[in-house]
Amino acid sequence: DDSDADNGGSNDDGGTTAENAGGDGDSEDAGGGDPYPVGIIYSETGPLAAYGEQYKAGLEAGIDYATDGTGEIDGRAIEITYRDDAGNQDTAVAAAKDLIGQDYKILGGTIVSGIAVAMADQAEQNEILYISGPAAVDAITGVNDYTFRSGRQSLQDVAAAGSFLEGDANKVVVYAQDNAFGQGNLAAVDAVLGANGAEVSSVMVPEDATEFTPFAAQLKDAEPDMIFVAWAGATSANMWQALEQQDVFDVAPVVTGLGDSVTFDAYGPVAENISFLNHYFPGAPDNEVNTAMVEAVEEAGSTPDLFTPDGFVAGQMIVQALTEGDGDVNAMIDALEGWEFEGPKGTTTIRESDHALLQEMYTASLVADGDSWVPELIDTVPAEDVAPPEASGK
Amino acid sequence: MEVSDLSLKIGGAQILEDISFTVPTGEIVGVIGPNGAGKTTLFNLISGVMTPTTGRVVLDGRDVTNRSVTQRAVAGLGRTFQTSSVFPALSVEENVRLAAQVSEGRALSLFTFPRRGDRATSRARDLLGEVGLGDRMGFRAGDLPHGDKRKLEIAMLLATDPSVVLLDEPMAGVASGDVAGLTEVIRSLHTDHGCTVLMVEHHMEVLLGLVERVAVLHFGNLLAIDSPDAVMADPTVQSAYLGEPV
Amino acid sequence: MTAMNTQKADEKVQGKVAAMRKAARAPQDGPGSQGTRSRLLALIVPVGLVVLLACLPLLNISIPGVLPGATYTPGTLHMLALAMVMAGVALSYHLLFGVAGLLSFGHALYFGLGAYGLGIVMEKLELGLVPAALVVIVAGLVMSTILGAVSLQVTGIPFAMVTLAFAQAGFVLVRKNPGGLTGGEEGMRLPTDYVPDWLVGVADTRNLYWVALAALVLAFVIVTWVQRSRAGHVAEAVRENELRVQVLGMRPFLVKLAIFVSASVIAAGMGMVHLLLNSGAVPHTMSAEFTISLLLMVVLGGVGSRWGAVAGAFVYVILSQRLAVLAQSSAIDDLPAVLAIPLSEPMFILGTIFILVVMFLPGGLAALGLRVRALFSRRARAELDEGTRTPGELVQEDGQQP
Amino acid sequence: MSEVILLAVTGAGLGAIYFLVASGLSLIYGLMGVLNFAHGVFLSLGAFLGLEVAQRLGASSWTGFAVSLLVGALAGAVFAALTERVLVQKLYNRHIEQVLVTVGLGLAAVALFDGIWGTDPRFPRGPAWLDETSTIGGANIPNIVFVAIIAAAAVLAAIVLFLKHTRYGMIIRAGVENRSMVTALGIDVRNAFTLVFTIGGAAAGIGGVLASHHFGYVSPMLGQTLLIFAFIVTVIGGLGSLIGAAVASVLVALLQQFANFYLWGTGDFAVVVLLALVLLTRPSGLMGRKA
Amino acid sequence: MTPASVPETTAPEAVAGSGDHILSVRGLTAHVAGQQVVEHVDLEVAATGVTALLGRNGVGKTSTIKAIMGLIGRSGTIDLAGQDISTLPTHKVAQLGVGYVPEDREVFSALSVSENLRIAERKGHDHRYELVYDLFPELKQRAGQAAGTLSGGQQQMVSLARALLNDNRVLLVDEPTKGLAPRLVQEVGRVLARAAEVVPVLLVEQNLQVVRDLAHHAVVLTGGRSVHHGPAAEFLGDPDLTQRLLGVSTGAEGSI
Ligand SMILES: Nc1ncnc2c1ncn2[C@@H]1O[C@H](COP(=O)(O)OP(=O)(O)OP(=O)(O)O)[C@@H](O)[C@H]1O
Ligand SMILES: Nc1ncnc2c1ncn2[C@@H]1O[C@H](COP(=O)(O)OP(=O)(O)OP(=O)(O)O)[C@@H](O)[C@H]1O
Ligand SMILES: [Mg+2]
Ligand SMILES: [Mg+2]
Repeated sequence: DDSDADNGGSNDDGGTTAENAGGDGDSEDAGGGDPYPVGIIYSETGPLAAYGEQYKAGLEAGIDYATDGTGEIDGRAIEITYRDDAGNQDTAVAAAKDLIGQDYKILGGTIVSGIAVAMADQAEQNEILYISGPAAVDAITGVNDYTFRSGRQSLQDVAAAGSFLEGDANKVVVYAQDNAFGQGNLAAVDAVLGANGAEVSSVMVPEDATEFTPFAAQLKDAEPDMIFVAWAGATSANMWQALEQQDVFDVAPVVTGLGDSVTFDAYGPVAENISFLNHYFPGAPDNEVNTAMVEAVEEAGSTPDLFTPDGFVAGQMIVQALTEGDGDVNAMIDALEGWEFEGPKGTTTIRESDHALLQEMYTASLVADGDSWVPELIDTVPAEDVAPPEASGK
Repeated sequence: MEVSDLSLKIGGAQILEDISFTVPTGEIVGVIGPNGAGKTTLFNLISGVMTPTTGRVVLDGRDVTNRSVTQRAVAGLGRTFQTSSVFPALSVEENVRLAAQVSEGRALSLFTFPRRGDRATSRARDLLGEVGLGDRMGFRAGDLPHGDKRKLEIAMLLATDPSVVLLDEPMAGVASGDVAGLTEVIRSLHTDHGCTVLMVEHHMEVLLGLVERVAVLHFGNLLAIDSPDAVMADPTVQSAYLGEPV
Repeated sequence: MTAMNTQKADEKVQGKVAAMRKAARAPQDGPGSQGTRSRLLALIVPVGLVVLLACLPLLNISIPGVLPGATYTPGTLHMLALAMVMAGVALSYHLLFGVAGLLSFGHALYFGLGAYGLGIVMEKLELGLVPAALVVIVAGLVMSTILGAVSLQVTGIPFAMVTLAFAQAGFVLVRKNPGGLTGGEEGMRLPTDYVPDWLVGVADTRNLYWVALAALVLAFVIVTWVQRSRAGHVAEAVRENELRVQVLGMRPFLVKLAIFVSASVIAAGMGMVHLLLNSGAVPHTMSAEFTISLLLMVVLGGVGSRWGAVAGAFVYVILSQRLAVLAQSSAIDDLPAVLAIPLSEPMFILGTIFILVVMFLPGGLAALGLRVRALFSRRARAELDEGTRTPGELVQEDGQQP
Repeated sequence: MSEVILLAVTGAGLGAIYFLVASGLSLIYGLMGVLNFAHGVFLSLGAFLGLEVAQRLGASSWTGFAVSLLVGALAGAVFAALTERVLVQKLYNRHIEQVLVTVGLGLAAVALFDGIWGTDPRFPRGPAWLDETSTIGGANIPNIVFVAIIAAAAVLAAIVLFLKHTRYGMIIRAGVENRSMVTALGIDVRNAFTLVFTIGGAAAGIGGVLASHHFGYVSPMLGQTLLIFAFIVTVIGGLGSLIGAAVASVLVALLQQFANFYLWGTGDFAVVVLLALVLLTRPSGLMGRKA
Repeated sequence: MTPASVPETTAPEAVAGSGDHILSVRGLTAHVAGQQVVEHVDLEVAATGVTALLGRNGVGKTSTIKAIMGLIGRSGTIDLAGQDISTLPTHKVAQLGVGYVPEDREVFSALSVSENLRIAERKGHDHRYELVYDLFPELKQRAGQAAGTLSGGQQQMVSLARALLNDNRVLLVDEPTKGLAPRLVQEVGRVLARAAEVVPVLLVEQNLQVVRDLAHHAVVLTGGRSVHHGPAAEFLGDPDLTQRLLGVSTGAEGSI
């Protein structure tokens, strides 16, 4: 609670922060008590505010955990400035420029893929360290030296789905929205499952369509062995209902990513028929770090959820970078590249070549619990099984 | 100016039927007729605001039937409206200047700026003086009392240097005290500016004092076009239009 | 002449009432408008303002609560540059709406065209910044001429809807990412390879700031120019009474098209600066919401006033950026929910302010400024008396023609 | 074949939803000349309150569903009436300002709903029958489609009857043109105007509840998303023509549906092209009275 | 309230004495767009017959009538048969039986002729359609036509008919003969004369012949003030006075 108040204070008035940062620049050599400024740009408001909240709760817990509750590194506090991007790329860029202008060397955050890409650009142009948040876009893996990620990427999601493919069942149909997210997933399925010999085709639903019944019928007519659904946003409830109404579940197993807990309702009665791949839910991993994280987050008054570990890992990475790199960007990059650590999802590795974050994934199902749904772990997919192919370039 | 066989039908209703007449250059012709006879409609057809079902309109020997309102205006046709039609939010002077810059050419130029001493402006001021609005240049046109709006319309008309003008009830609503003055302005259109004038007017005294010939419209038909005396003597006109002798 | 005499007599009788009436607004630079002193003043104030704005990056001025930091800091410069870009677009919208009375719901199309167009031309044609910008301007000219000629076939609400339709088509298109050109939903990145180094990176924000300032000044000059030209005056007349303009022998269509094209090209130009400033373009810049925010700015500032459009844009940008910061503050969090919920939503506050301005401050900020000046200057008082214009006076209703 | 039937019938259902939103919009625009940008907000409010009530009364019961429709209509009506009384009426005879005020209200109210209900969508549940399908010509048609079509027809009939058989329609049309003359004839025209908004708001509220079932979610943006289609439908249908709006609703929805399915997701594109074409050839819309 | 028969268009002596006024206005001021357009008007409308309100363009005749109707901001007292209506909203004023025929006709152009009449029907009154159709048979023929497409004169008929349809206590009629053909001017004159038999009329009119024929009493405005009251015939018979107040001198024989 009191940490919240702190953040409030630092956001409250840009003027104050600027003075702090100015002071910072002057006395950097003096070392000692000056705090390390870290800027987090994420969705406090806007369509993805709920994810933002999970991320932030995880981040605070992560820093706490990595600094043993002090929030300091060698006596220097980590001072986090939060900025709201409202899910809006221009706002995020403006905030980034403001913070970079105030000599912030570490920026983190964002849930939105488009913003992550823009931020990666800013990081490179201005030579600062950027640790992206839950944004799943594959494109920032290997994009440049300055950009890292604290979450998983689409390729890992899809690879996890591959574990549902049984033996000779090999006709996979991707049912997705025809937008960057859906196309990314289709490409990922093609890259991962296609490479394993599956025949991949797709039913792409126009992004602006509101009536999915005909597409569901089309999906059924494709006679797939497995259906991979990539869908985000408010229309998902309607989409699932359409699949059910057109008897798609009778045709083949349906696999999709399990979202955060508020979306459990969206699946409706069909939830039990869906096979989920999963990035995280509190009961999935079984390790000390996760236990610590869940406790810390609950203590702080929130509930751990899908993107809490992304924040937590970001916290761990920030602390690692600062401890080893002491605010020098190149040193911090060196400190992170190839770093292997215990995160809430078990042993986690930052791949040196392209900064992909190698981590385990899960498969799960939803089971009814009274009026609501709870996820149940089916299996853990080891990190190396879902490691994305190395991105060229960087 | 010449119109021949003008007819207009709207939704089955015959509003004008086979109107033909010629107005020699420089003549003043009055148009009378009961309300709803089609006088305004006739003006709308001549000025291009409406398109006739059949018939032709010839201006200065050129057939303008298929020309737009603007083209006819450029060809020298000016008109006023039955209810005053000015640019209410603009100043009186600007109303006239806009009209004046048309006759000067390059009215729509992006590279010419209205200036204190330019031709259009001084012409606007002269004309406003002429119609008696010399001291109202700065007024918002929309705030003028009714009579002054009518004068403003005439000034705008003059500014475009028309050769043929159509006046739709210029005296309607003008206080009796101002009628004489406005009559003189209209007369000067004819005498000083050499315009051919076609005017609708219910104010018989004014009309008879001005015009050389009178056309009578009745239920969309041209009953007669003749000298005022002859028309006034016509019994049909008497009963359809004038009612009992005034 | 008799008319004069009658008028004189008339005048005596009416003297009383006439004296109560005030003079209408003199034409902008029209005859008999103003003395040399105020004319000089009218020149000094804007020039001074531009010089002051140009010097800001070199000064250390802080306005807590309004600016995010001191004026030399990149964050502040970025916000001010953004405000200037928006002011430029708002000015072009003022030309459309305030001068010509054309209520367009699709102005964003041209802004987006500038932003996306510049990026695409640089990247695909491998052109440098300046030649690419010229190509985009020409494209904007051609496109706005064609689309303008089509949409100007109708007036009033149908015009608003046709322009909306075209802009929506553009919006749908950029989101669909045709040929991988626009980056779809995620937006397009600035191809930095083709942009001079001094315009890339946070350290160079002040250069971008100066570019934005120059663009704004240019937009202001063009808008003033167009508005003061004969065509501009005719446009105002067209707005008042289109048929009357035709009867005078002018083609309203040409004037409206000229205004439409000028406004669109200015918008495209500002769109290009926006691309540089934000190092990218997103579909939002082509959306109906963007056009509506322009409408908001122009109305906030005071319809029909150039300075109003600029002020409206600044207020809008600063409010929308700073209210977001305010929303996060603990001061708001601590309030009871009835207050905290609305106050933590910037758009709620902006929307409410907008409603209040429309209802109670018909002339917008420009009128407010006039009211303040009226406390000191007689001229301003006179101007105020004569009444400010409300948006409704500007747009012809569909059935206006007799 | 069943594919075409499926597309056509679900398209008609979508058209019904469009019409429910557009009917109030068209009424207000046609009678009062106000293009109401806050209309989507009436809809969202109706949907949210309908959802809250249904959840309390048991979402899957028919009573809950019926009451939620009622509450939705009521919420839309009350909010609309207030909007008219407090904002629009104060600006009478100033159409553009009236439009601007509704723009402001639209922005503010969506933000407020964001604050109250959060930005995450919520998922309404109705009686189980609504989620089931009926088979027509081999196509499984979701039952909610039929409910939407019936509701739209009922609303259309009710409004047309109201306008035809009461004095209000006439008073309002006269009042739009010349408000002061109507009062000078001894009529307090304010009530008539408020009534128009109230009816429009009620239709939007019903539309909101049904749309939330049809699309499977409620969010503050739901109304605004539908609003743009309602605009398009209203304008294509023609100024002041409810029948026109109904025809246009179905036309637009079918076009969208078929273009999305057969023409690579160009539904929205096709709709805006249709809008432009209709307006340029018939500025007053398919069935509008001449402006 | 109104006597069955009234001497038609003749002597002004019938109306005098303050008791015989249906409407009396004292110290009326009115504003339009923040400007005072009526400064100080006193006038009385006789309980029977026609009272004329005269003056040149822009002196405030229309504004006076609008102020009585409550269509523009006003102050002063307006007494309608003993009741002060100066603070009532327009529709209340109309409901108390004040009929209004505006200067520019103001028919509802989008409505049909018959709708224009129907909307004027006031609750609790008989609607005198026979009278109206008797006076203006054309309105019956054109019942379905949109009023906006009527000619100027036809619109004037609609406007008058709206006022005559109800059983009013007083009619305010603003320039009813503007733009009418001479025959119709006489027609309207006759209509007003007939109307004045049953209801008192306040008439603004530029056509002095009409005034002469109809009015018993005249009130003259100049510059937003009432400057002359008196019998109409007396006023019109005084060339000096009319020259001074109206800018035109009327000979005793009535030519203008
Ligand atoms: N769109 C229309 N539909 C039907 N009838 C119309 C239309 N336009 C005009 N009319 C009719 O055409 C006739 C001629 O109208 P017009 O306005 O030309 O008359 P006018 O001679 O100018 O009369 P006034 O002296 O009263 O102004 C009228 O009877 C009118 O009702
Ligand atoms: N909307 C307005 N704004 C400003 N001034 C106005 C407005 N309406 C009327 N006036 C002014 O008020 C004064 C009185 O106008 P009013 O219409 O009452 O005159 P009137 O005697 O009826 O004239 P007319 O004979 O021309 O009809 C005029 O000087 C007019 O210019
Ligand atoms: Mg006429
Ligand atoms: Mg008058």
